[in-house]
Amino acid sequence: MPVTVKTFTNTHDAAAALSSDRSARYLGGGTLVMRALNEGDISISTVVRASDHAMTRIDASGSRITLGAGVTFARILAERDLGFLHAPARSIGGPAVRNMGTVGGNLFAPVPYGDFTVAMLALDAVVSVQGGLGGREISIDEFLQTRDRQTGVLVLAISFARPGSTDAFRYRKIARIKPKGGAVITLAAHLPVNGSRIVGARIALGSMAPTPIRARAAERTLEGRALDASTISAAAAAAVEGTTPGDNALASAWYRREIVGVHLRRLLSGQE
Amino acid sequence: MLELRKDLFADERDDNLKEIGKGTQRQDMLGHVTGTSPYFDDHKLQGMLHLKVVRSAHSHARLRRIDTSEAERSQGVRRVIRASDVPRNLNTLLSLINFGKDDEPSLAVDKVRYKGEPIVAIVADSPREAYEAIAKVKIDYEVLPAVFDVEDALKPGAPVVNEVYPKNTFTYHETYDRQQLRFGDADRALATADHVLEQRYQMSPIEHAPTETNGSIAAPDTNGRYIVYTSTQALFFSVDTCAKILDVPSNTFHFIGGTVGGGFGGKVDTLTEPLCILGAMLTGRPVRYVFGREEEMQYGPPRGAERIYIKDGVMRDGRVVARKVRAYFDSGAYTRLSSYAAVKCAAHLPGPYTIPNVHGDVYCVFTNRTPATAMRGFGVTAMDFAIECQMDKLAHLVGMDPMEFRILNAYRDGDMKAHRREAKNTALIECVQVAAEKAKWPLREDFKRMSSRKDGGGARAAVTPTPRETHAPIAAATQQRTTYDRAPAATREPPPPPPSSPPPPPRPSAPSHGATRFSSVFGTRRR
Amino acid sequence: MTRHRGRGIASVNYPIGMNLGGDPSQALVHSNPSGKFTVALSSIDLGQGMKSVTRQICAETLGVPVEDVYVDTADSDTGPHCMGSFASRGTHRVGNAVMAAAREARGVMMEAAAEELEVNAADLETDGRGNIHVKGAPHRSISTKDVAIAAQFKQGKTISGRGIFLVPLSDVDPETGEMSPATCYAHACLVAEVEVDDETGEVDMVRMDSAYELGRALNPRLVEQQLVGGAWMGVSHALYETPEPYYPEPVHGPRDFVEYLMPGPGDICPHDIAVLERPAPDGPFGAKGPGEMCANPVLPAVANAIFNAVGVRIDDLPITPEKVLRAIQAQGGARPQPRR
Amino acid sequence: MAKTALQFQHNGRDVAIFVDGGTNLLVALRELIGDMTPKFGCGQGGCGTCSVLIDGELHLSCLTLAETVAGRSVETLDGIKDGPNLHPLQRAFADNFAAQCGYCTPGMLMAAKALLDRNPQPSRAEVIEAISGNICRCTGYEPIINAVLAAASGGRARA
Repeated sequence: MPVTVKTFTNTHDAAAALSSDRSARYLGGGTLVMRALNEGDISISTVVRASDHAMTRIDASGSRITLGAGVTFARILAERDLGFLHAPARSIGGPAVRNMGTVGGNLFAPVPYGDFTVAMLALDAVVSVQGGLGGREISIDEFLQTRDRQTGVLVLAISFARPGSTDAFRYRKIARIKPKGGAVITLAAHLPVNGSRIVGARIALGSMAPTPIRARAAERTLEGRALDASTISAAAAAAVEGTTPGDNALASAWYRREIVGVHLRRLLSGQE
Repeated sequence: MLELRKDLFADERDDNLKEIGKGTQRQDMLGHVTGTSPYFDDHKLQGMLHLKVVRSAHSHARLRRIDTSEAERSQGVRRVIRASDVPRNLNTLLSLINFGKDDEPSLAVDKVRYKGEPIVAIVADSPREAYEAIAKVKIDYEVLPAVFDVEDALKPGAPVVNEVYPKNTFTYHETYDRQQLRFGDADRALATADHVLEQRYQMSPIEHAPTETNGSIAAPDTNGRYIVYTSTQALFFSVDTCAKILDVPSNTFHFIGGTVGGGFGGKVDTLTEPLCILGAMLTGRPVRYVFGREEEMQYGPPRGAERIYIKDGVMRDGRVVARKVRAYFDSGAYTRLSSYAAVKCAAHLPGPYTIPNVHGDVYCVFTNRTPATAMRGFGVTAMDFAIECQMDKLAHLVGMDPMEFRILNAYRDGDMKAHRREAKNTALIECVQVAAEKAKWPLREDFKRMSSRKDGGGARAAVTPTPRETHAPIAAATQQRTTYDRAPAATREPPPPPPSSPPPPPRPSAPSHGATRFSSVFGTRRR
Repeated sequence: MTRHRGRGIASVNYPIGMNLGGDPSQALVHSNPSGKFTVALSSIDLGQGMKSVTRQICAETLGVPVEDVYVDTADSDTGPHCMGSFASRGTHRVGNAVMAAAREARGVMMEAAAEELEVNAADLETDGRGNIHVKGAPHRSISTKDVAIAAQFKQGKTISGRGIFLVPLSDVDPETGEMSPATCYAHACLVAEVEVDDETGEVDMVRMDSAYELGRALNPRLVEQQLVGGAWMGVSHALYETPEPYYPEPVHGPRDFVEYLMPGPGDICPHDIAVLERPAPDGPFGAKGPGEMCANPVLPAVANAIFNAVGVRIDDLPITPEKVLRAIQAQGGARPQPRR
Repeated sequence: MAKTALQFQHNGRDVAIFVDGGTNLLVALRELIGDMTPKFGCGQGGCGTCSVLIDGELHLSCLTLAETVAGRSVETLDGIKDGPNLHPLQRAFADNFAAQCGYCTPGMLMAAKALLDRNPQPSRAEVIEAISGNICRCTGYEPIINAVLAAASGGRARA
């Protein structure tokens, strides 16, 4: 059966087309769906597109930021107001992939891809989705836990609060190949500070489980503490707790567990 | 940055040349920068069909039943090619130079021996339709125990990977499970060495990863011939391999290639051409068969892994007096070119050093993985890794500078090499000296003054008495020394074998099928 | 202090051409009526520069400018037999075949010129700029173009040549391994400097210094291409590459260029190269072949540099951060060796 | 099989083709337009040999659904020459011997052009970043980096 391409002007119709056809996939930047087609994935026979401008809108003027699911990494890099997201955006692919790949698609990218989503998880993002029956907002934690069941929905946008200071959000992708390489692990930390104490720390890890996960034990060691050497050591020591990394072509589970604390310590202490 | 050291060996060169030695622009550069260099895939022919193969899901399995009926009815399918459609469905690459037995089918017959082995080929109007048909081929496998480790494969009771070689090793000289090298008495020298160091080294498989994947386009041409655009690294190798497998005269084919997007050894195996031409023969249409990237990485042949054990004897003054090497080439499920690499590896021992006692056993072992093939430095890269790591450890052991340690042991003009030919035209010492200079690595004056052209030969030209092994046949092969080689210096008579030894097995009178004989006449292949 | 630097060396040799010989290559050289030459080969240019190096060999041998020669490769109808592009055999084997063919063509060209100039061919020489003149009398000269016209239309001669090069086959003694594997050997020594992170096992290349002996650098720019690119591949083999990351367990094989690791443009380091030329007696103008051996010294040099940096020996390739880290942990921390 | 009509600008010229559903831009350019300069290297977005500029932006043609370029401008290596004259990047690649097998060269040149079009004086680090999505198996990248830097500084031969 040849592939059918369906282009809709509004997201409702696109979402309806997606949810009514198991062989339909939404085409964002093409890095996942076109690759699958090129490689002979015959489970896809319908490609759904939406030309709704809302899908590519960036709202970065206020304290709450919304990125349309079709926003590319190159556009984030071009947005001065989104400086804190430049590191995660730049860590995706090479320039061509950044001109194509989207924030929404990244939510679905399996290990060793999907680094931007690690940043989103640390920022406690909310994912707006449109199903066959209607729209809803779900937390990124929940979205990732149920990701396998989300292929029939259309992601519209992702939103999150702007970090209080440039220091409050940190991101690092550990790759073997420079400057463009797949992640061995990815780390993102959001460390809101009240006075000199961290309140509401979120640490997200990529490649430490089948989907990006929170390092909750490490978060607890930071909570209510100043970011000093002993706090950082405690967080580093707790980084591996609760993780379930796997072996893959880039590194083994053992190696990931060994280094996650080292890199979290370096990230928190600002070391190269 | 590159510097030409014209001051060295100037007396051996005529530098009064006009074109040689100039950094002339590449003939193909303009084509490359304008994107007009013609690679095989840049030929689009009217009505071209696309070929894809069904690959084995298992590393080792018996094929109980292959049902292609639904695939044949699938939309856009022009032809399903099964093993029985391949005229001569058993080949080994080096049969063209009379080396080894036919051991590999183009499409698996009753058994698959590695994951990804081609079983059925689909020729369809579009790649998509070929993929859809692939999903409709039903294969009933009986999964068999598989072996992946070269040393496990040699243990008694190991699964037999390839029935052509039931001991899981290539057969050398119709008798041997390995290629030997024997020079001097390594065991005796090890017994009297000041230090003995035994180590294990493991070379990984390596994927060639050319930016252009393997592929070809074949089309019926005028007057009953077939034109074939190909990425092959060896045009007549491919022509003759296809002529053999498809059982037609070689001049049935007009092969065009010559501009290839990287090879590194990975495009010698003629993997796509036979099925591609067969597809064109069976459909009467142009057919294109190009590897996808995952196919190239996982089922295209890699440089094979090698496991190497080295046991060295070294004296306190830094002289290496014995080197004993056991090496296993992981050939994967079929021979391809690993048998040849093992001989090349044996010839390379003990590296560029004059060591009076050398003992080598090099095995070509079959395992249930993608067949290995040639790659840049074939047969040598892994051994160099092992030898040079070992040399560093030996230098450390005797407390010598590693550069000076290598200069001390380096071969020089006139020395006898372990494969019993005189070393000539050597330049290892000078390379070490110049590298030291470039890296500002201090060498002592006497080491700076040493030369490849001085102090070689003499006692270093002799073959140390080499004991015969009781199990081995004693008749020596006829030696064909080339015009470049002189006979080795006179040697003392080796000691006779111990009287209690059993009589040696008879040796075949002349090398024939499976013997290490490289026919120089390519194209007049033996059937 | 978590990062340690170290230097390591390796020296190697490499046999040129197919082991044991018996690998012929042929070439045909012919001139068109205006004195422009075509070399017909079935040899493959994989990027190593086959077309370019044989073009220079042909021009030098004919005594004509390189622009007057064009090399056509890999057509089985027009190109004579060649074993293929592997085993570092291109420059040496095909180069020799082209040289033989060009020598024969030159012989005819000089005879034709002699007839036109009414002198003995032995008294003529080429100037490398497209002219043939009497030795010691440059004014008694004729262009190769005019010679070609005369040969074709007046004298009825073909300015062409056939060449084959064959290193005879050598047998192998099954017991002792006595054999003649190759007629000449290239040589190299390389010093690698690395930096090792003792908390993560990561290894960064700092620099390389090397000396390669190649017989003759027929075209130094092409040699540089091979040596720079080849050393990069050596680093790649040493630290990154494998299609079977858990060898011999056949699991988690890479499927794309993200999973198959090769150093990126941000992972490369300065490489200072010296080229030595000790001509091979049977090489074309003494040339051997740099194509394969250029990567080989890098692998052990890097391994030895890592030992120098942190005191661990990794004998399994590739030397991944995991292997380095495990070894450092097993010996209870980094043990930097004396700096050198 | 249903085909979709598609019009776009190819190297400054209007072209119209019919594509099958799911056809990628690389196949459209090579098989339907006949422009062989973009190459197939992986179909996965990992090698960059198929790189083209779409409305001046670097894209991977193998991951681009052909229909999405309707009405847009697509530039390939075939379009970067100025008549018979090489683009300064092409000259610099040649002068720096920045190609061996030549297969990655079209993609490398497009990636380099995308950089220089918006940043005529890039640093070495910016050049490295710009070509990081393109795999070269032959050169070790050094001559390619040097070529892009040379083109940026006026097409002079390598320093």
